[in-house]
Parts: sequence; C-alpha cells; structure tokens
Amino acid sequence: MKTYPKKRIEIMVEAPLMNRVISILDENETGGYTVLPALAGRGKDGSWHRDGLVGRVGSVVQIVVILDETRADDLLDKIFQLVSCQIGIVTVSDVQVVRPENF
Amino acid sequence: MKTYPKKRIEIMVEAPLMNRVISILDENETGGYTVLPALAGRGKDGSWHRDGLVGRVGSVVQIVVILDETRADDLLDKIFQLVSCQIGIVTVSDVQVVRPENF
Amino acid sequence: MKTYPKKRIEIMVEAPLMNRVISILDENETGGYTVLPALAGRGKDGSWHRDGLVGRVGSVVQIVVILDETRADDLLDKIFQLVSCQIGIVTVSDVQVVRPENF
Amino acid sequence: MESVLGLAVSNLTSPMILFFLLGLLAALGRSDLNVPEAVAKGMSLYLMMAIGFKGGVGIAEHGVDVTMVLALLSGIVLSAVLQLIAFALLSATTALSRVDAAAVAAHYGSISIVTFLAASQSLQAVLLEPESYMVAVAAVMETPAIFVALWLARGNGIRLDAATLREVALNGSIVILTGAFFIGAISGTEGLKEISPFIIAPFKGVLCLFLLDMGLIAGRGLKEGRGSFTMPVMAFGLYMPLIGAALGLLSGWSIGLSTGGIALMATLSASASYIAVPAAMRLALPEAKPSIYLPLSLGITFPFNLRIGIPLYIYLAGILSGGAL
Amino acid sequence: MESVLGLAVSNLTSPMILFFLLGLLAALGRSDLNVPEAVAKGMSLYLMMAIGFKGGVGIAEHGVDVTMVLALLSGIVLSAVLQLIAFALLSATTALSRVDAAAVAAHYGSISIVTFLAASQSLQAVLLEPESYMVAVAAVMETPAIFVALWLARGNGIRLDAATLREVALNGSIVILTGAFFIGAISGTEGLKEISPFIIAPFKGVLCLFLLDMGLIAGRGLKEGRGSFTMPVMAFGLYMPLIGAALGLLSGWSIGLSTGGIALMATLSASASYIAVPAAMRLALPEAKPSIYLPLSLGITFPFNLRIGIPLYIYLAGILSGGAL
Amino acid sequence: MESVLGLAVSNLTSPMILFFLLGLLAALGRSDLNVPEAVAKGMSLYLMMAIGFKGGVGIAEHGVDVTMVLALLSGIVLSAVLQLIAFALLSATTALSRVDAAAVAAHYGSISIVTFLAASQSLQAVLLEPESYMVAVAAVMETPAIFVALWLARGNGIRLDAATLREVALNGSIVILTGAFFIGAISGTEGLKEISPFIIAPFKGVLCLFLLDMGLIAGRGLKEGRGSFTMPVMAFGLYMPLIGAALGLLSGWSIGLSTGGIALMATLSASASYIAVPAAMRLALPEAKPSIYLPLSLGITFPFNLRIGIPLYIYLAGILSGGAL
Ligand SMILES: Nc1ncnc2c1ncn2[C@@H]1O[C@H](COP(=O)(O)O)[C@@H](O)[C@H]1O
Ligand SMILES: Nc1ncnc2c1ncn2[C@@H]1O[C@H](COP(=O)(O)O)[C@@H](O)[C@H]1O
Ligand SMILES: Nc1ncnc2c1ncn2[C@@H]1O[C@H](COP(=O)(O)O)[C@@H](O)[C@H]1O
Ligand code: NA
Ligand code: NA
Ligand code: NA
Repeated sequence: MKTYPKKRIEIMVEAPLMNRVISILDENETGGYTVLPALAGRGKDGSWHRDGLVGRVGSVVQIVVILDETRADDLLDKIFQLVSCQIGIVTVSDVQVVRPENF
Repeated sequence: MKTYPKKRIEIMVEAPLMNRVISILDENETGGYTVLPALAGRGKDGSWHRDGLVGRVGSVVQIVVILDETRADDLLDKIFQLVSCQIGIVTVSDVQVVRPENF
Repeated sequence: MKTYPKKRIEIMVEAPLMNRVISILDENETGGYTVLPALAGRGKDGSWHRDGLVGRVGSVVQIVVILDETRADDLLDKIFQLVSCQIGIVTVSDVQVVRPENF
Repeated sequence: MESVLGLAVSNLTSPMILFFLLGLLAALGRSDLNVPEAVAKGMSLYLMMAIGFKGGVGIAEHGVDVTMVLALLSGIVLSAVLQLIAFALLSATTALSRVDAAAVAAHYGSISIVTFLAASQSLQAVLLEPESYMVAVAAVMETPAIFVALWLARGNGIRLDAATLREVALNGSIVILTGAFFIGAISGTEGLKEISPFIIAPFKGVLCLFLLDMGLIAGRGLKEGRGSFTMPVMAFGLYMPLIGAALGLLSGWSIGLSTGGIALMATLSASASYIAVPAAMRLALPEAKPSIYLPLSLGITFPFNLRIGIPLYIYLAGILSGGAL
Repeated sequence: MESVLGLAVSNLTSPMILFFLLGLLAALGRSDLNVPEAVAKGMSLYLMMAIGFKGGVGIAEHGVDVTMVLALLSGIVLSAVLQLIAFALLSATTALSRVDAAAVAAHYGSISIVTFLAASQSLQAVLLEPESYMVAVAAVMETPAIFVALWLARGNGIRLDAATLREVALNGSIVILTGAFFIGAISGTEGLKEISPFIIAPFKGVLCLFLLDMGLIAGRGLKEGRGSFTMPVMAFGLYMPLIGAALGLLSGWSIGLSTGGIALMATLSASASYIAVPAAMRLALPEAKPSIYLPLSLGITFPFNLRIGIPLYIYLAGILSGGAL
Repeated sequence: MESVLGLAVSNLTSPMILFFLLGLLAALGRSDLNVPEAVAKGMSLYLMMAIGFKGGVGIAEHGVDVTMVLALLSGIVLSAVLQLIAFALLSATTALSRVDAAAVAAHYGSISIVTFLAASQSLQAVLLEPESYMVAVAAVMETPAIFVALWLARGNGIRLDAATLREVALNGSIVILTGAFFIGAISGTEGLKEISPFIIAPFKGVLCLFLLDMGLIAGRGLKEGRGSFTMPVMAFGLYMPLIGAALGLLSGWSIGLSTGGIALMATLSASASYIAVPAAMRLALPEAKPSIYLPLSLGITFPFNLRIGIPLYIYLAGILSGGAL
C-alpha cells in the first residue's frame, strides 16, 4: 500500500500547559493533534502518579502531532520557546501515513 | 542486545469505531494490539475534549499494533477500507522488538 | 532546528508489574519516563478491557523512556530479564529530541 | 397565561435549571470547570437505573392496562412520524445533504432522557403524578429512529449489517433503562424500600450535578457549532420541538393519559437525543457531520426545552385535560 | 426444605441479585453497557470502608470476647486448610500444571468480600444479626492464601522477595478494610451517627450498581474463559464452595457463633477471591494463567454462591444452631 | 486549657481526622491504596457545590448585612497582608530564590477549602453556628494571592498576559463555589429542601473519603519532598499558620463576627492552598519548584491545621469573643 513520509512530533508537558501548546498548534494551522493522558512519570522534578491527584499539577499529557516535514521545523521553534523554561520534553520521529491530505 | 525489525501501526479512530477495527485485527490473526485512550484532540471536524463527554461521540482512541512487515501491508489495506470514509488517521513506523515471536 | 538522536523504549506490561519496571528505571538512573494507561488490548492470554475492571489484573500500561543510545542496551537487558517470563512486549525506535540534556 | 409564567418563573429558580445555566455560562466564559468523564458516565448510569427502577415499581403497584399499551404504541408511531416530518422540513428549508438531514432527523425522532427527567421533576413540583409506565414509553422511543435514519439515507451505499443492528439495539443506555424497569417490576415496593435511600433521596441532587455537566457540554458545543449553523438549521432546532410537543399533546390526550402523562408525552416528542443517537450515527452514517447534529440537539433544543418548553407543555397539558392548572 | 426454597426465591427477587443477572445477561448478549473503571473502584472503596467501619463500631459496642479470638483463629486455619484441599483436588482431578493449581487454590483459600456483603444483606432480610467482628474474620482470611500459594508452587524457581511480601500485605483493599475497622472501633456509635447517611443508608443501592458491574465482568470472563475450561476444572468451581461451606459451618458452630455468624463463616469459606489474589498472582506467580483462575472464580463460583450458596448456607446454619429458621 | 485539650482529643477520634491519618500512614507505609483521580475530582466538585450552596441559602435566609461586607473586605486584605509577611519571612530566613519564595507565599495568602470544611464540622460538633457568608469570604480569599505572586516575582521576565489572568480568575473551583453560592442564594430554603438528601446528609461521609485521599497525597508528598526541605522551610510551614490565625482571629473579632465566624476567619488565614494556587503557579511561575510548595502546604501545614490548629483556633475564638467555650 502506498504511504507518504511525515513527521510525528510528541510533546510531553504538564497538564496546566496543555492549553498553551494547543493554542500554538491552532495558530499554526496544524492539521490536527491528539492528546493522550499519562498515568505516572518521572522527570527532573521527581515522580508523580495520577491517582489521588486533586488538582492538575504534576500530571502530564502527551500531545501527538502528525505533520509534513516542511511545517515541522517552524512548529518546533514555537513550541520550544514555550516549553524551554517549563517542564516538558519534545521528540520528533519519522512515520508513514496512508492518506497524504490534511497534514 | 539483539533486536528484530518490526512495524508499528497506529490507528486513531473515534471510539464508536474501535470495535470494528478490533474485529479486523482479530480476523487477520494479528498477534496482539493495545488501545490507548485519548484525552482531547482536533481534526477536520473540530476539536473535542474527553471530560464531560456523556456519550462516546468525539472521543478518540489510539490503537497500536506491532507486527511483522510481511503482514503489515495486508492489514493496512483492510483497515484503510474501514477508516477511509470515517474519521481517523493511520500511521506506520519502524521499531525494533526484543522477542521476535508473536508478531 | 537542531535536534539530537535518542532512543525511545516502549514497554507494555500489565499494571501489577509497573512498579517493578519503574524500580529498574530508577536504579538505572534513567533521566525520566512516562507511563500511559491503556484502555483495552489483546495478547497471547486473550483480550481485556479497562471498563469494569475491579482489580488491576489484565490492564496494561505503556511505559515510555527516551534515553541515549549508549544507555539503551544496558537498560533493555535488565528489563528483558523481568519481562521475559511475564506478560509484556518491548519495542525500541529512533527519535530526535530538541534538548539534549537529561537523557 | 399567568400560570404558565408562574411555572416558568418557578422553573427558573429551581436548582436544576440554575446549575444547567451555571454550566452554560462557565463554558461560554471559557472556564476550565469540568466533570470527569467517568463521573459523568457514573451519574448517567445512576439516573437511568433510578428512573427505570421507579417506573417498574409503578407497574408492579398499578398493574398493566390498555392505556399503557396505547401509550407504548403511540410512542413508536410518534417517533417515526416526527422523524419523517423533521426530514421533510430539513430537506425543504435547509441546504443540508440527504445524509445530514437523515442524521439530524433521527435525533428528533428519538428522545432525551434528561429532558424527560427534568419534566418529571417539574410535574412533581406542581403535584401532578404521571403514569409510571411513561418511562417505558421513553425506552421504546429511543432507538427506532436510528433504523429509520438508515432507511432515509439509503441509496448512499449504506447497508445495515447485523453487527450494527445488534450494537444499536443493545446499547448500554437501553439495557440499563429497561433492565432496571423489569427489576423494579419484579422486586416491587419491597425492593424499592431497600434501595430508596440510594435511588430516590439523592436523585434531584445528582440531577443538579449532571445538569451542570450538560450545561458545560451544551455551552462548548454551541461555541464549536457556531460555524456550522445556518439560520434555517437553528430555526429548526427551535420550532421542531414545538411541532413534536403539539403531536405529543394530541396523542397523549386522545389515548386518555392523565395531565402529567400528556405533559411527558409532549416532552418526549419535543426532545432530541444527544447520547444514543449520535453514537449510533457515527457507526451507521459516518458521512453525516457530528458538528451539526450534536450542537443543534444539545446546544439549542435541549436548553429550549429545559427553560421554555417544559413549563409550556405542562400548562398546555393542563388545559387539554381540563385540569385545574 | 421449603424454607430454603423460600429463601432462595426471595433471594431471586432481591434487586441485588437481579442487577447481577442483568449484568450477566448484558455481557453474554454483547451489549456495550459498562461501568467506568474509576466508578467501579470508587464503589469498591466505598463498600469496604462502610463494611469495615460498621464492623469496628460493632466491636466498640459489644467489646471483644473469647469467641472473637476463636473466630479469627478459625478463619486463618480454614483459609490454609481449604487451600491445601483445593490444591490436592486440582492436582488429582485436573490436568493443570503445579503452578496453575497453586494459583487457583489460592483463590479458594482467600475470600470474596462482595459475596460476604450479599450474605450479610440476606441475613438482615431474615432478621439474623451476625457478630460484628465477622468482617475482621474476612480481613484475616484475605491474604494468607497468597503466601501459601508461593510455598505450594516452590521448586519452580519462585522466590519470595521482600518487595512482593510488602506489596501483598499492604494491598489497598486490606488497608482500607482494616483501617476503617479500627476507625469504627475508635470513633464508635458517635462516629457512626455522623456518617451513617453516607455509609449506611445508600449502602444497598450502591451494592446493586456494583453487582451490575460484577455481572458484566463475570459474563465477559465466562465468554473469554470458555476455551480454557475443562469439565473437571468447571466442576471444581461448583463443588469446592460446598466443601468450603461445610468446613465453615462446622467450625463456626463448634466455636459457638450465632446462626448469622455461622452462615457468614460458611460463606467466607465457600467464596473465592477475584480482586486481591489475582493481582498478587500476576506479581508472584506470573507463569500461572489468569485465563483460568479469573473466570473460574468470578464466572462460576461467585454466581453460584450468590444465587444458590448463600440461601443454602443460611438454611444449614439455622439447622446447625437449632434456630427457628 | 483543658477544654482545648478536650476539643483536640474529640477531634482525634472524629472519623474525618482518623481517615486522614489512615491515608497518611498508608502512604508512608507504601501501600498501593489509592482513590481514582476521577473519583477524587468528583468528590471535590461535590464538596464545593454543597458548601457553596449551603452558604448561599444562608444568605437567602439571613440577608446581607454590614458585617458581611466587612468580612469580605477583611478577607481580601488579610490574604494580601499574609502573603507579604510570608514572602518577607521566607526571604529573610530561607535560601529560597525570589521566584520560589513568591510561589510559596502565594499558597499561604490563599486558602484551603478542605481545612475550612473540617473547621466547619468541628464547630458544628461544639454547637457553634458561624455566619453562613463565611464561604463567600473563602471564595474571595482564594485567587488574589496568585496575582500578588506574579507582582512579587516581577523583574524575572514575568509578564501577566490576559490568557493567564482569565484562566486564573475563572478556574473551575472558583466557578463552582461562587456559582453554587449564588444558586443557593436564589433558590433558598425551597431549593435546599429539594436537594438536601444529596448535599447535606452524606456530606460528612464524603468528606471522610476525601480526607483519606488527602492523607494519601500528603503522605506521598512528604516522602517526595523530604529531599527539598531545609529546616527553615519546614519551620515556616508550622509557624506561618499560627501567624495567619493570629491575624485572622484579630480581624474576625474586630469586625464583630460570632465565635464560629472568628474561628473560621482564623482557619482561612492559617490555611494554605494546594489545589488552585499550585496549578496557577505552573502556568504563571513555571520556574518555581513544585517540589517545595506542594509538600509544604499539603504535607506539613494541612495536617498541622487539621490536627492541632483547628481546635486551637476554636478555643482562642471562644476566649476572644468571651464565649462559654
Ligand atoms: N526521558 C524521559 N522519557 C520519557 N518521559 C520523560 C522523560 N523525562 C521526562 N519525562 C516526562 O516529562 C515530565 C516532565 O519532565 P521534566 O521536565 O524532566 O521534569 C515527567 O514527569 C515525565 O512524565
Ligand atoms: N495531524 C494529526 N495529528 C495527530 N492526531 C490527529 C491529526 N489529525 C487528526 N488527528 C486525530 O484524529 C481525530 C479525527 O481526525 P479527523 O479525521 O481529521 O477529524 C482527531 O480528533 C484527532 O484526535
Ligand atoms: N503485537 C502487539 N501489538 C501491540 N500490543 C501488544 C501486542 N502484543 C501484545 N500487546 C499488548 O501486551 C499485552 C500482553 O501481551 P501478551 O504478553 O502477548 O499476553 C496485551 O494485552 C496487549 O495490550
Ligand atoms: Na423527539
Ligand atoms: Na474461601
Ligand atoms: Na491563608
């Protein structure tokens, strides 16, 4: 089956920052994104677990964006500006998609 | 450590379609799959958020299948037939696994 | 934007084993990890679905670790020892990260 | 006319309506207030279990009569007729595609159980006792619309396969509602006594919290939906419940229901689904746009019924049945 | 014999059993009805907190006596003896591996708290008051079986490390159950008065909803498990509770418990774990197949006890203690 | 002095405190006991809805008076003054960075609604009726501290953008608390009667379960936080509530509140936020370390207030107002 190469950007940030990242994605007219909730984790600031959390501090979400290579760099720049001074990590990898539209 | 190359197929579909995709995986005798819930997202049809959703419309799941390259193409064809007219995206990427059996 | 190559290890294990895997990650001084909950899945031992599960048996989590290639092999060995006789699968793939520290 | 105003005003100061408004305003003001999905689902399970059970106990107490059978039949007929009317009106007045029109019409052929609950509470407040089997009428009106929609949209390559049929017919909300109804009917007043501190006492309070959530969803839906609505579509969301109510009033009256029963028949006919039908449409008519039918049913028709419709239907039911209201 | 039938029939029209049946049927019919995991966990927390607290208040009211100590000791001994019997029977009659047999036996050495609850409710219905410390007996019977299982499966390269031991001994359900028991004992009737609208009044209703969920899980487990069951294994799921009940009846009677207490001792011995033990087995005996022990305990023994066992055990306890039943 | 001991002891046998302790011990003992996130959120929604509603009904019953306005103003002033004192103390006695000090201070300028609830329950137990508008005072004290923190941390390249302001001002807990307050004020005693089996009767029981969860979080926070705490920081977590309480007692007394009202004013001033403020700090001052402010507020100040502070503040309020306590 014919597939088309795209980039997969994954951003792990604390839940309170989620809306900020999403605003950037919206402004950038990214085709779409999906947010997966995390259950637990550890980073520089120690470990956390979702159960029992009353507020949103500590809990992390993973934002997945599939997009074209041509648009990836620009987006990374903008996201990095936001995430750099905050808690979070950003990874990029190669994927193939089945339908080339909408990315 | 010795690892073996496999394919990772990720299918993001609306929750009501999950069972259909899983039926295809079962019929195809795929070794296994895992479904991760999404929390929020945006696509062609606008954005959605899981909290407060009463029914299942709008909420998306990510179905992950690790399988051998030789079986990937066939599965992609069948899934694409289902997903094409529906909401959803399919990506394929390369992974290495530690145990070669069962894929 | 300048990026740096790293490895992404994904471990799918049953929830009761999560703490064991995390202990290994902690002992190994891995920079960090994130655990995503799964909703449903199928493996050798049949299929399961999270809703309605009273205990923790059957439900699976996906543990994601981004780390440097130099440390990946050692970690894989240790994790494989734990997971081998248990239920679970381990995959490794290539990613790029934006900030090279902390991995 | 004064009494309908009186009812409408007392409706406005009821905690249920106020919590719905709070949710609506919070959503429109972009507050991050939300009800976790699991809690919302838990509450909807609770509400359906409680209402089904109470309905069944009613049957155990009063027995089955011919009016009940007539009411069930009327419900099914009304559901189909309303859906066809809705489809015809949408085809004539809006630019929606055939598939979209069929999907929207299905929502108005089906019913909203929360609207039904709110009407039941308002009836209680004015001391009207509807027939307890009305919850069974609600149950039989919930799903047929989905099958009619598939028939209306035919010719677009749409086939009904057995899997879809089963999934629709055995969807969770139907199973818990009718299941609890039968359990209520079997275990009767004895059973009710045992569990009434759970299913009767806190019911209204849970409904308040649930309506807060509905307000949040309706508000967010409205904001999302803005773009997809044309004037004729929005207008449909407001006049269609009135058409439904009119037919519901007439048939409730003609088969001899009590004032409360007539009002509930009108409410069911006037209400539009936003749980069972949307989920079924994604499976059966995936080409139909959810960004039209969900906000229309939840953001326009639901609040309209809650704030204006219900007092009006009760008032009119009172007039029709020559009651004292 | 008539009265046991009477009990069994009244058991059949109780909302609790009917909601369990509803869940079972819905699952077998492949309905998508489900209870969100978080709600199910919340309910199980609630049930254990309520039952522990009530047990503790009972102790505060009636004090500790020698029978209580005997009951606790009997519980521990019964748990170990039943597990060994189960292991011997499984080894003799089925083709299960040593590890699988040890894992299954552990479930029958331990107890099911929901079965205990259902029996308590049935006792209430026939106005029998069991000793309040029976919940403490339930608590001490829950975990030892896990350690015995590890010993039974020894020689398969299985070692008990400290981490596993601690995890098992401090698992959440034990902590909340015994914690609430002590809190009840400390805060006594005063404390109970404060929170009884939460832990007493809605208790049965919550149990109904919880049993609906158990029915769904049992039904789905049965469908999944079909493949892994052989006749001897299934038979074991039916006769083992009877063996357990027999020993439980005898020891309850011999240490001088009341009729209700004897019935509960029998129920505990007859019941099999499906929460604490399965989770512990995944950690400690991962080679054992969950597709055998979970469906067996949850899909066969649990419904058997719920529908047939409990009325029978109550009836026999009545005969043993020469009661009026 | 005896009566404060008496209160403290009766406080120790109250189920609420005991469940908190149970959670704390379970966490310190590394038990896997936990409350699902959705259930915890649902309970906190419930508690805020109930407390807001009851406060509003109080206003509907007793009307607004000048003391209420004074109490609201005092609340705002106290919040700001306490935060500045906290910031000055932290800067003088600890090695925390300016940003960290500003973030910690913000928590102590704001309030903890659960501490407020626990104090209200203790007041009820000694038959003291605080002014019902104290919940409105709690609401106005919750958020201003966040804005002050941003001003304190200025000069670190921190700007307040409109988005942050709106997010903070309309955060979910403020919206449900004040929303329910107004709904209570509008629907009054009539409305309360309808939903009191939901929001009054089970309230204490839900609070017990919620405090179990708080104990678990506090215990886990303490274990995590150990590393980040220096002696001066820990000491601050213990003496700062006393400073807050002193100022709260004085202003409550000087504006003429009842004994109960004074005690609540002291409790609010003494308490530190652990829900709204931490979330806001992650957005507005991400450089501040959550590993300091969360465990300090939740693991040290919260238990201190719960176990020692509240009885003490009630005792002192009694003395101040010359009450019979
Ligand atoms: N190396 C890593 N691999 C996977 N997830 C990570 C890693 N480092 C950090 N995270 C996640 O990102 C969150 C914030 O990390 P940090 O910015 O290091 O405090 C953590 O709580 C983890 O959930
Ligand atoms: N480019 C994308 N990257 C990640 N997720 C996406 C993307 N596009 C769509 N999705 C997810 O797939 C769902 C359906 O997308 P669509 O079919 O475009 O409406 C969305 O709600 C998102 O959760
Ligand atoms: N091929 C696969 N692709 C994705 N997930 C898998 C796969 N095989 C197994 N899993 C996940 O791992 C769990 C345990 O698998 P197993 O060890 O085969 O019983 C399953 O329940 C799935 O959630
Ligand atoms: Na309708
Ligand atoms: Na047993
Ligand atoms: Na304060």
